[in-house]
Amino acid sequence: MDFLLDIKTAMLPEAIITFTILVCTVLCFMLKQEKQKIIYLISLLGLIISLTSINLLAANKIFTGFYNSFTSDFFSILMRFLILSGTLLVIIMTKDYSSKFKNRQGEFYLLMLIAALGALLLSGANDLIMIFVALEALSLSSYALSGFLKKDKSSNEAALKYLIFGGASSAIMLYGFSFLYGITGHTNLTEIFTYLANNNTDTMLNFTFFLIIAGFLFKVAAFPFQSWAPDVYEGAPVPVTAFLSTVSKVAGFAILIKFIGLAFNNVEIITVTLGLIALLSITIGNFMALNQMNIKRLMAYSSISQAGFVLIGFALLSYSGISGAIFYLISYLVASLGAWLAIIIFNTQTNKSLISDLNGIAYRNPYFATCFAFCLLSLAGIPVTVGFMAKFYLFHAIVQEGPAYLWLLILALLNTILSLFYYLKIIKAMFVCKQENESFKLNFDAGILNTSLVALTLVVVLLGVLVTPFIEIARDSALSIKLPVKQVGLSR
Amino acid sequence: MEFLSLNILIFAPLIVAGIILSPLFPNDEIIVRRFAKGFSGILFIYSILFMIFFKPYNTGYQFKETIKLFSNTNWIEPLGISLSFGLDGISVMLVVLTTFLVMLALIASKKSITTKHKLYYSLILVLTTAILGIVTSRDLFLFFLFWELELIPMYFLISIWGTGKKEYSAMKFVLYTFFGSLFMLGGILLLNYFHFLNTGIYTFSIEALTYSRHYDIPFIVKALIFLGFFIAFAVKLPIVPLHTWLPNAHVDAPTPVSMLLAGILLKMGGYGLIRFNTQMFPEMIKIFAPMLIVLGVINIIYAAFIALAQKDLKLLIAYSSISHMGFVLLGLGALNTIGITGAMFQMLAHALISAGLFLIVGVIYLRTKTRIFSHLGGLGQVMPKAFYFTMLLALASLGLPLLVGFAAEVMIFYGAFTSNSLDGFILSNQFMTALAAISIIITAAYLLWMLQKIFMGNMFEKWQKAYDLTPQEAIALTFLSIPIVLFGLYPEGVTSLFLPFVDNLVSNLAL
Amino acid sequence: MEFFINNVWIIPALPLWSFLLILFGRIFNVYENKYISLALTAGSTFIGFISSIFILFYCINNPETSTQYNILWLDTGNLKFSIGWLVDNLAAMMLVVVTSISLLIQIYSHGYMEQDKGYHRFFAYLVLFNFSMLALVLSTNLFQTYIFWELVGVSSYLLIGFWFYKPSAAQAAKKAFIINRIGDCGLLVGTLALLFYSLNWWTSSQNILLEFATLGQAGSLALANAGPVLFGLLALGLLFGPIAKSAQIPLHTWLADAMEGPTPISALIHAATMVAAGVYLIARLYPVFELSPQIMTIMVWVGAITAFIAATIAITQTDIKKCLAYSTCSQLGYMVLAMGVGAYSAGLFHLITHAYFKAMLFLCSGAVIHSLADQQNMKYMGGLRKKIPIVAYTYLIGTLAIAGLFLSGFWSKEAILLSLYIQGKNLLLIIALITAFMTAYYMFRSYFMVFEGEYRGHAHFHKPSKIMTVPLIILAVPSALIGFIFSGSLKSIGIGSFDSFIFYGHALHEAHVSLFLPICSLIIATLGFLLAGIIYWDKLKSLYCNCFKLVEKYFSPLYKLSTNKWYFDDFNNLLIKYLILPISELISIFDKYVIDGFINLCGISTLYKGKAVSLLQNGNIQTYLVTALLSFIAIITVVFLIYII
Amino acid sequence: MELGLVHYLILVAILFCIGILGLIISRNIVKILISIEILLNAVNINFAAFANFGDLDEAKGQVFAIFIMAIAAAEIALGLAILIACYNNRHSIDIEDYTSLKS
Amino acid sequence: MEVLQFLFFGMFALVIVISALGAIFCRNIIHSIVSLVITFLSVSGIFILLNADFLAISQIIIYAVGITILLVFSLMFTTTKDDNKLWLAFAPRTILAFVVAGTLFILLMFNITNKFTDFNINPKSFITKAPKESTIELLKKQGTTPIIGKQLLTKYVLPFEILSILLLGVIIGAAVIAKKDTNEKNRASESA
Repeated sequence: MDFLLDIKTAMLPEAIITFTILVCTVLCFMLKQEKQKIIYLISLLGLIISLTSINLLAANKIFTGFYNSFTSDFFSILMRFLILSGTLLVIIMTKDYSSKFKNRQGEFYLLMLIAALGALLLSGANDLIMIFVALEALSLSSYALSGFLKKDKSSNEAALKYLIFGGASSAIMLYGFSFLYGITGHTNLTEIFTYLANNNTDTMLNFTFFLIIAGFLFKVAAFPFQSWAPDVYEGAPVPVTAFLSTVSKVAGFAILIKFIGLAFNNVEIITVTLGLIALLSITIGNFMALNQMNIKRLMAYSSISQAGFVLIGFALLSYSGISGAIFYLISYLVASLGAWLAIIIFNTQTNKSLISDLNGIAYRNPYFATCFAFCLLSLAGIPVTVGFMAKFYLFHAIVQEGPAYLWLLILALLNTILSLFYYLKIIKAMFVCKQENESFKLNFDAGILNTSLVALTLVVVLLGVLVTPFIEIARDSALSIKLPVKQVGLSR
Repeated sequence: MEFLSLNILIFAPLIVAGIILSPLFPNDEIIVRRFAKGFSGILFIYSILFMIFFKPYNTGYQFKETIKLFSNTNWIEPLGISLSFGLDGISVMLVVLTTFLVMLALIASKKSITTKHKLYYSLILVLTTAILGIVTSRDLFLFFLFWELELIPMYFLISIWGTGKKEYSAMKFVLYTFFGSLFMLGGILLLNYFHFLNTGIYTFSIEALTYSRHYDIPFIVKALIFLGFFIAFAVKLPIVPLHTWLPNAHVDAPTPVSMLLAGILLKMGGYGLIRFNTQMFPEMIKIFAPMLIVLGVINIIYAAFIALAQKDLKLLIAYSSISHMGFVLLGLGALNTIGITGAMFQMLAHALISAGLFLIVGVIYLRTKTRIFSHLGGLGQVMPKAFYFTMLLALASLGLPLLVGFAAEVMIFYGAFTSNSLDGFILSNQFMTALAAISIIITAAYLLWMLQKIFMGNMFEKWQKAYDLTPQEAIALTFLSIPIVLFGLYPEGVTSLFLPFVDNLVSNLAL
Repeated sequence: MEFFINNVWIIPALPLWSFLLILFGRIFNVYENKYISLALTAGSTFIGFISSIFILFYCINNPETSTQYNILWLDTGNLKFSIGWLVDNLAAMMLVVVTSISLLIQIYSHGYMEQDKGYHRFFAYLVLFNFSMLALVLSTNLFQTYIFWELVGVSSYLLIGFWFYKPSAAQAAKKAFIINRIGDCGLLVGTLALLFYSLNWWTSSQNILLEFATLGQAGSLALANAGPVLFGLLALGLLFGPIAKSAQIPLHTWLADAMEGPTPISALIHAATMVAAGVYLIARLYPVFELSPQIMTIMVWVGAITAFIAATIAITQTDIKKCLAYSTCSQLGYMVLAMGVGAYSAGLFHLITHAYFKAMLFLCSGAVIHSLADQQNMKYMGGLRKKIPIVAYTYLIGTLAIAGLFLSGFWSKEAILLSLYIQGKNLLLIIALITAFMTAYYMFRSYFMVFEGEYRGHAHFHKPSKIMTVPLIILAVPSALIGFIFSGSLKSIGIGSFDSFIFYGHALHEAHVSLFLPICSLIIATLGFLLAGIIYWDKLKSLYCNCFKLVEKYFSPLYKLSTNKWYFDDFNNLLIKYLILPISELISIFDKYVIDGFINLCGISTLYKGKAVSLLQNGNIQTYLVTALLSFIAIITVVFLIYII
Repeated sequence: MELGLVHYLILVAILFCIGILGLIISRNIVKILISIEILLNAVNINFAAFANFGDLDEAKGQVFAIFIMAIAAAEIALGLAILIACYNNRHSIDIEDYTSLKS
Repeated sequence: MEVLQFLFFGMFALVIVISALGAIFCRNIIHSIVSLVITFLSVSGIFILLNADFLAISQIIIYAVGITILLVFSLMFTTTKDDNKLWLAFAPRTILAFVVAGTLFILLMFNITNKFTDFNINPKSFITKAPKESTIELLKKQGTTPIIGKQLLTKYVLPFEILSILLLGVIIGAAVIAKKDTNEKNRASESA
């Protein structure tokens, strides 16, 4: 009966979130339409409590709960912190947007919480079944969320596409899991690794590795499985898109990292393939974004290319590579949340999402424009922002692999130019082009949304300047993953 | 002496830019402009103090400053990046030059900037910080950071206040420089990695990486790093194949911005070539010196010929500045004291002259709203002061003795002719310098043709009411012509600043 | 006396000082009065003249003096550039000539430019020219000469283009400067080569870089290092400077156009001083030229051809100033011929005498033009002897001098012909004599057309003011007598001959004086005078009608040839129009479309690639699935093919 | 002929490929959902086979199969709900009509 | 005994493959659902062969019955006029689909048989461990239910609990999306 102990040491946030879910369900059915606001407050409260409860967890020791199906090491704590803060911000985003879901606001927050729970569990899951269930919890609730505006044609279509594509890729992943189970006979990851460590394996293991990776590449919207992302991001309601592009991507990367150790006997294959996949996803993301006119679609393509950059970090299979990827993930999360926040502020008030609608907005709302510009510059990797530091740290990690991977570095560098082009396109629209109706002005008073945007921009800039603590965090989390991977890089 | 801290010099413009942008600063145009001009004046005087207290004869950095975090560790400890600044032989001159030209640009931007004043002046000040940062940073990463930081203000300055197809040229400028700087990033990272391989510590400090020649980097990698740096600076100091951004950027930028662009930004390329390619890789520069000289001569002749055929005044001056920067390359390729001193002196000379010429172009454009030669003619009768100043600038630009252009050209010619950096090469130094000497004829041709076309000859009746120089422009132009004449008469004043630096540079080239 | 030698820097410093005074005076318009500018310029030149007279006497008294004083201007490692002033016989003589002529011309130009509103500007440029010319004369090393060489070129540019609102003046100024610039480029490359091949001479010994004193040893070292062919090229480069400056044959076209400037300027710069600077530089660089015989022959032939061609062109000129300009060009040809053939002192002697009488001739033509309200075409003049007798008679003295009839021109030209005769260069002697004949012809032709016969013009005539005629008279004295005084015939009274004062190497021994050469040159000169008289003098009109048509018929091709100035100008324009401008046009098109085009191409191609790739995103979920699975399986098969099998 | 693990694996492979085929070819959305179900069934058989031949003591494969069944059911339910919502808006269940979102 | 088992397996495999193909390639949707039901039933047969009896029963309950009813219900809601149009998509992607399916199959066979080398019936790359005697008696007596029960509540208790929350979410989501709105008036405003 040591479950309570397990919860206390490893899974406190998940427990709190489950409790809030239950409370919300009850309230959903009791309260009528206009009093649904309370659910918004409760979910906020739940998230904040779980956020604070994270630092109760011990960061330096590794705890496993529920028969080793969930581990809480420093890495999973960091990931859970990112997921919870991401969901918190997404829910704050939906404050004004929720007027669109007439009498179903409560359900929206509920599904969001369930998705968040799925993501939390995914970041710590250590068992194949646990991974599958958590992944499906996250996916199914996000299918439902993306189809939430049932009267809106594009939302329906987005949900349909997301479901079909998600179903197919999770089937492929399951097929991979079955073969992995077949080869090792265990479903627990630690047992699998010990089994693989002392038995030689053959091509079957590599094939299973690819099958499994397929599922996660879908989740992270990287090269082969990325074509769903633009349509779903455009069709789904904006807060859901923000959720998909940030939190579910972080969860996807969190679990992808665990499977990297799978084919440790021939590391060469993994580095080359993952590097290839990463580069292709960057290039395709950039090329498609070049002459894109819709902001949401453009942000979708940019998130595909950013995912490619994080994948490069993982492809290097070295501690410095993984810490570079984690740091890049943090910077991506912060910057894209800021960008989505800005888009949602603009969208709720003007209900338009074309770049040309943003023309000349900098001269009516200078603060909004500067915050949005800073977030975009961070995504592009221009100095002073965290994006620049992240890109520099990542390229630094690539070079650590010796001149053999110079091709990876050069191609990644060239792609940053393409990405700069389309990010500058938005900034140009805001600052340089003339505005049609001079009178139009966003109300950018001190609402919760606007303050959080300003806060995020400050974080983007501050992280860009005071970088050392965050690099330390990325390094410790990389070390705590205990991957059977080359020890080079983090010698200090 | 201790009140002279580089941190104030570099970050003061950034803070003032913030103050100007902040909402509580009055939005009235005149107050903003006066405040900005006043500040730039103070900054200029402050940088003059640095020059005065600078002791040219002890080598290495002076006024060393390292900003430590509160926990007394370097800026980014894990990667070995430190926020450290310092003044060296060459950076003193460039710092003073930057603050001087920024002051002049602000003085001259009264008429040509009509909208969004607060944003304009703060962007200029951010640009100043970026340039000062480039010149004084002692850390490769910091250098790269300021190098990239300088793109954004320039982008906005050209695209918001420019004329013609300004977005296109602004975007072209940013993407071009970004393309170049990426190669430099590759070089920096490789350099850091090999330093780590040999000494086990990560560091980006320029001194450590320069004076640690004891470890061996394989030749190919060293060549790659050298070329990486070279391409970034080749884009900035426009070397011919990579120069096509300059004409567009100049034609479409507003006058003060193109003054700054021509005056300081082109010098960053020259500064980089000296600081990184010559100081950090002495044995590589000896191998690549022939390439430098050949490219320099191509630059000079190619751009001079194009300038002859230009229909637009600003394009003519843009191509003439490409040709003059070719001299810097020639001087550098000579790899002897006189050559490199000549190259640095040419950077100073060209900065002053091209800033003046662009100011004149601005003056003419303001009156006549056109820069095409066929529409202009006989302005000398209506604008005598402008005519005399342009005459002085044109003569200085074509290398009239006792003006600053001549001293630079003489040093470069004597240096390039007597150097032996091209010994193993079929084309001898002497032939290449003779080829470059032909350019003084072509330069004289297109500059005097420009003077004759615009100011002399009979006047178009529509330019009847063109008013002469306004006080601002007159002050700016006199401020420019004083150093042009002064340093022309007495070049020793400036060369004594960076001669010792060049001496030990050439001495460690030899070993 | 030593006072003047030691601080000879006053002579160039004063004009510089007055230039600055006029400049700042006018910028802050401290004064309006014209006389102050005149006083400043004339004063500084007068003091210069007095001190140069003292220096000349000092040099005559104790020969072999060459005091030198240098300051370090620019120290760059092993090459140290310095500026200073050198006083020796040649410099002293040139100082006197330059200061005296410029003093008189400044007084004259006060009268000439009285009404012009750019008066102060004119005098500022004048005094700037004075400064640069005097400094050029006093310079100790080749580097300093190059500096003031270009400064002189610039001041001539400023003065030619003084009336810049006239398009032709602007064009002429630009042409003059660019052609001078070509010469400077040659000079620069020559100096660089000389320095390079004798580098260890300069860096090892402690003497000043490229100083004239030790140029001989350096030249011989350079010859040893570079070998005769390269040394010849080097010397040719050095020769390019004088060829451009003294308007020798390939680069002479600018001198005729330079007449666009005000006449005192043509007198001062394009007759007496600046064009003589070329010959002065040859004199200074003589030790280098002497080392390579080929260069001497080139110099001789350039001089001879210039003299001949310029004379033929001058014959058919109708514009009085252009005629005088081409006569200067031909006389300069004479001087270069003399220097080339080794007659160092004869050439310089001709330079002195020519400076005086040519300056006077130009001033007379200035007076004539001024009085006929800027009418320059001789066809519309005539019969002015009665109206302005002083100008007429001074003009006559000038013509006699230049033609070589008894006055100073005869003695200096005689010296040149003598040296030609001694060296036995007969072909050159014949050319020189033919040129002498043509000189006499066109000078008297211009005299008769302007001053004899009846007045053909219709402009209202007004007498030139007193201030313009006085300098003419003063100038008439030296232009008449200098030749005789220095020809050595007055040795008994203590005034030694010119070549005893200025010589190269060793003092020339007394050459045997045979009367044959002076007599035949006198005969040739009178023949020229008679021919001109027959054609243009109304007294001998009777013979005029038939032989003119005779000339017309037989020599028409020659006539046409000389009026279009041997098609040099057209050749230059063709060269520019069909060679240099098309090249630059081609390169600028290449630059705009090929290099820039390539960059734009990359930009556009990436945009189209973007469009092509985004076509894949056609909205149908099943296409997405197929593409996803296909690429996934493709990656797996590729990886398996490479790694597993 | 002996009945071994490989026969089941081959059966599962065939069924899986049929599922993939159906997923891409069919125009009726219901058929697409059906083919997803076929895929998941194939995986179930695979798990059961490994459980039977591998570790019958703990039969972890069968536990996994049960979880898969549950979630498959949930997924098809959600799929049909979305299908009905789509039908309400566009009155068609042909996948070709749902291509309005494209770049 | 083995022959009988093999015969049964052969029969079930054949039925599964044919009915699966039928489910996909039938023109009429009702026919494809019926063939789908047959597939589900034969899959449960396979489970029995693999002595996974609990699985077989749950398969029948969940798939054969539950999902089929769901499908039929959804068909009732979405009655479309022209049925035959919706047969197969005659577009380039069908050929590609066959290519993908074929290569996937070959890849699978390549890997299962470890580069076409090990063709015996129990490929070595997968573990084959005979069960202990006690499990065999247990199986004979009570079947696999106790084993699965024990596993579910000890080793996999966390996924089990989370599964409940997942199903809760799906129920709410499906209800929200599928339910038609009661009041017609705000439909127009909502779809704006």
